[in-house]
Amino acid sequence: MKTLPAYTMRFLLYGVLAAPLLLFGLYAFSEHWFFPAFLPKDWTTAPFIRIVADAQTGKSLATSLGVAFLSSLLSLLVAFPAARTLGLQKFRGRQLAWLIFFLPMVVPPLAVGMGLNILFMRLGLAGSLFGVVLSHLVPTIPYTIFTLAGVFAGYDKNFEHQARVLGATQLRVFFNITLRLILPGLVVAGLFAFLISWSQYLLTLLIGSGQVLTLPLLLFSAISGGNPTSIAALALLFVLPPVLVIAASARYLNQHGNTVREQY
Amino acid sequence: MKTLPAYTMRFLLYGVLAAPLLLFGLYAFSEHWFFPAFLPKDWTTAPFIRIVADAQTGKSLATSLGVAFLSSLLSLLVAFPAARTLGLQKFRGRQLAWLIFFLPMVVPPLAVGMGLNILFMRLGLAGSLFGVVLSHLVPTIPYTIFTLAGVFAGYDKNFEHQARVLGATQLRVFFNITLRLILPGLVVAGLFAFLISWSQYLLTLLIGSGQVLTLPLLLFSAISGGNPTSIAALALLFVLPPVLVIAASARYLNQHGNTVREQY
Amino acid sequence: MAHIDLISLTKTYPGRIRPVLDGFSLNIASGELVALLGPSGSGKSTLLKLITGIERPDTGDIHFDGKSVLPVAPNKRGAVLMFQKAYLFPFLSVAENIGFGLKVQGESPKTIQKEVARLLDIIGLPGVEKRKPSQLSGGEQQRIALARALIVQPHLLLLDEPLNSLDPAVRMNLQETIRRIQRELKITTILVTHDLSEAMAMADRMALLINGQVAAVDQPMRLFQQPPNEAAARFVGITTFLKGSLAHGTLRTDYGNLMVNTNGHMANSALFAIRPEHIQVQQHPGQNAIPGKVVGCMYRGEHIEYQIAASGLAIRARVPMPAAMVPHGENVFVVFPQEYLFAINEQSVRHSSTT
Amino acid sequence: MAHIDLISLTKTYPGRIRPVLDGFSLNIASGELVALLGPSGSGKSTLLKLITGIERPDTGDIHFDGKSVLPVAPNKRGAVLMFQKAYLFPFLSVAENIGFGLKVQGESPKTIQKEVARLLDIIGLPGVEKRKPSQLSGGEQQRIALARALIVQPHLLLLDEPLNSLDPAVRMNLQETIRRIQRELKITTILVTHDLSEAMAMADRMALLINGQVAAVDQPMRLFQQPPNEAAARFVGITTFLKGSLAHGTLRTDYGNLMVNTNGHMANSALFAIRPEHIQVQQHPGQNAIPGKVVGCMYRGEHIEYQIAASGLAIRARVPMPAAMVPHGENVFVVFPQEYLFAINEQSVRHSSTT
Repeated sequence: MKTLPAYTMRFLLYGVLAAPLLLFGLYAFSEHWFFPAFLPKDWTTAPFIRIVADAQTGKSLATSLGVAFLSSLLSLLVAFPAARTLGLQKFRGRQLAWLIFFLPMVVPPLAVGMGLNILFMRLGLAGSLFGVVLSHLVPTIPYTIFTLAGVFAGYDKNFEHQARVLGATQLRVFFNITLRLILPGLVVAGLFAFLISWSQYLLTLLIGSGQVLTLPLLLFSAISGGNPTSIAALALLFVLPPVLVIAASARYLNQHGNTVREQY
Repeated sequence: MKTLPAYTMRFLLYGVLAAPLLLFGLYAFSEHWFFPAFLPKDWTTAPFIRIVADAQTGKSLATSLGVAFLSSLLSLLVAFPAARTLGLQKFRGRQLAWLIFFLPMVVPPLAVGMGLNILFMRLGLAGSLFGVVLSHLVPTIPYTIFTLAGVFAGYDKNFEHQARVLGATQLRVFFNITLRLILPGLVVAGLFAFLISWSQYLLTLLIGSGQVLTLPLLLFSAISGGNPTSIAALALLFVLPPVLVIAASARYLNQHGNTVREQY
Repeated sequence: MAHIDLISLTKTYPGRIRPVLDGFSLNIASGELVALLGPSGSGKSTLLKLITGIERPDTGDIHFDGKSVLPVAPNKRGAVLMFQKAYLFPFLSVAENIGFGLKVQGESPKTIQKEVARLLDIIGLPGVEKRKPSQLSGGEQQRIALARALIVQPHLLLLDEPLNSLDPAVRMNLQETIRRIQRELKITTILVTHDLSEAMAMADRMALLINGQVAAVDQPMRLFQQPPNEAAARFVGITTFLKGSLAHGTLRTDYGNLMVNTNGHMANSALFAIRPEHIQVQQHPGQNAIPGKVVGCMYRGEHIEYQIAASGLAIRARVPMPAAMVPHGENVFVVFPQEYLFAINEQSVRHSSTT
Repeated sequence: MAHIDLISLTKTYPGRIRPVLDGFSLNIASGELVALLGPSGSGKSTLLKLITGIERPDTGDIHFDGKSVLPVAPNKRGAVLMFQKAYLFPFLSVAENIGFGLKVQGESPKTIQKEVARLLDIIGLPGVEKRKPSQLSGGEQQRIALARALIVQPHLLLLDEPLNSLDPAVRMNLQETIRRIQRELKITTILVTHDLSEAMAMADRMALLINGQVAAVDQPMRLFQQPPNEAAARFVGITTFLKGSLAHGTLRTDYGNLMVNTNGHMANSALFAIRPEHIQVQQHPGQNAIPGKVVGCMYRGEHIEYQIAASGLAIRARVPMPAAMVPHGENVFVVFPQEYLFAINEQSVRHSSTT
């Protein structure tokens, strides 16, 4: 049964997702659009195609996607055991553990970046793609831990216990039962990690030392340049993947989230 | 009964809190400290005092504190009803609502900043302290909603029901029962909002238009300047309030968090 | 303290089709304790919310002492609650918890202190004023919750399965305590429970709530022994129903003829019922006995429970100990003593309120 | 399928002082159903985890058919579980759930399909193969969970309060179904429950677990009628204990002299007990009768429960209906019939295993 709030929420979600696309789209496909004109006057796709076809743009898009993908993957790998412990086991000091995992979320990124910069320079990781990926883990891991711990808090180990006594090996239990049960949670956590890494600017700048060029860096320098059309074109390129990823995840969760949650 | 994990966690917490203080402290109170020396050679407090005593530093400290405080307060006010609805009521579309509240956490801050900049220029809020506070709400509100919704998910309205039938007015129930029961949650949510606002750089820069100078902005320009001692002194000043706020909150939660949680 | 009239209450939650309450009517005399029984989801908790005023009925009215309380705010109605959980405010001491109702009414600290001490005496826990709720046992917490409810001298006390989470011994003890205090203070009380034994032990009258309506209301003993309809009968543990046509004190059924007491005029087609503990199981035929086969035989301590299949009828009989266990498949005779067979309505009665 | 020996099992969780299990010993014959009863926190669930191998005992051993299974991994032990919740895998169909155990053992799809159909027949739910667990009722889900456990032909079936969340009618039905299947397939079974009635109805023997030890183990009827010690007696609902000195078949107590059956040699100081339903309440004195005053009288349907105070003794008597309610404060005589008084140990027995 659909209710009014559900419709309102759905409407809002698509609105929020579509708005930046529309705004940047209008800018990207126009030559002149200034206040107070309601819509742009001249329409053209030329500048958009020129910017997207640019080799630097393509390379930075690939770099951004690669960094975000690797960061999400590593985040999930690190967060999984931590979140399982936090969510399932009731030990004293859980609260402190929470605070510690939260610290990187709230400690100034500037301080984190500076500290990592010093460390990575000594380790020879500064300026490398891998160094940038590692630095992105600082903000992404807390999110993934937080999301997965929430999933594990509602998780019941007895599903695993059942599978185990019925004859499944530990490996089989992990892949056939555990992973399968928390898949929706993994999708959400991975989504967050991807989005956070995707929009990271400061850490990429500080750790990448100009060697690793991602879309946000390109966009930022375009903003400094001041050409609204190329800003908008890059912004559109920048906003499109997150929108697609969010929409796909929302679709997945609507289909598969419920069947699992019913059991809890 | 204290257990080993509790001690380990406590040790880690204080370690994480103390490390940046120590690092920046070493830099701040030294003239020359370069790799590979293990400790600085010359100790002096002169540059630190010079920087801290500077009028611009003092003013930006006050601005930072004011912005962070106001942002947290407004966040809590907005998040409270939203979190109560999300945490207590089981309507269809809750999942979508969650996604929407999460979007600002993950949508690129650059995109948010640019959009707000256009909007606030038209509203005459660009360059104003209030405009900066409002822009900080974009990243702080999702955190506060998320934290408070978790609190409300374990909250039992029957406490209010009891107080009400015993003769308390709705206002009295709200202040004497509801607020009192979720105070630990409010403290945590406020803490997060404060820390996020405190370390905000991009939004302050874009919306403040150079009129509103907070500590992160000052620190960033010092980093561009390149003098390690003044960077370290500002960083120390920048890291100290969050550390104090976190330590105070952890202390409060250890004392008061449990008495309330026992009831659930 | 007050007599309560619940008049044709109807409530449907938004987005749901079936009403939770569907013309619920019940009158409760001043000082009476009425137990409200029903399966889960039968609207018991909703009814309490309507009475306290936390929710409003769609239609119908609620009278305290003959006056509608629908316009009265929850904090002015004087209908207090006690839940399965004590809901003591964790940040207040025991004394502050009990005194809460007086404090919000602006009573002086001295009066409150005196009243708190008096109520601690009544509930049998003197001297715990300064403790925190978390320092008390579950049973003690419930006693404090009772004291907190009683201190405001309520018109109506609503008990929503108040003892469900307690151990059997503590539970029995509190059943007696609550009943004693309720009688002494003459507080009109509604007890919501799904424990038949508890309802029978505590209530002046029991009301059976099925599908949002009162299916039966009567004194516990009469409802237990001779429920008026099938729904009520099933609820008090009766599973054997005998249908047939009635003629001259004989019920002609598919399983045989049974002699019954008709108690006046009866319809041609009649439904009779019998409590499981009144059914006898024996090896030889006899009066009012029908043949059957044992399909289940379980030892239950004070009695043995037989499941017997008799020409399509599934009979559950409870034979008090000492008795022999009968092996599965054994042929036996089931006796329905005439004095224990009673006639019931097949349909539950709509609006069976007693005025 | 196998006989099980649990030998002096001890388990203490890290950071806790009191052991959960403290020298627990119990032998279960092949095909036997032993019910394990105990208050919450008595270590029942821990014991099951030790048996399945999810946790290891600190000391002690577990033998299946005389061989220690401690070195055997949980998936090779053949001890399967059924919980209060069905824990059906929500992403698998009913058939896939039931067949899970065979699939992980590498059986062919054809064999699995045949076995699934066979087990669905046994549990009485043929044809539901393609449904999802969420489309089944609570009772049906538990049946599927049982089928899933039985398909691997386990050495030992562990039932951890499997019926607690079900309605009384469904529950009784499943009690009978499980008992029937267990008997037919001759599966050695441990049933953990805190429902005395369920344990008595289903078990060949009942073991009482108190403070991590077996306080008593016996056939249900004997444990219910004549528990060996006070802890066991309290657990089966006995609250009346008579202490005195024994001489020539007479128990001299503070309340008077009672004639008892001594059944051989007895210590000078003796403790006797009596079930509440064996105590009689009457208006006039008599043999083995002591005077008392009614302090509580509650109607409970099939019986009336009296609370009687007799010179410091709090007696709870259950008089079967029909019986009259006796007003509070009335002086009565409490009769302890000689044939129902039995001697018990004051201490619970350590390691009361039966070999």
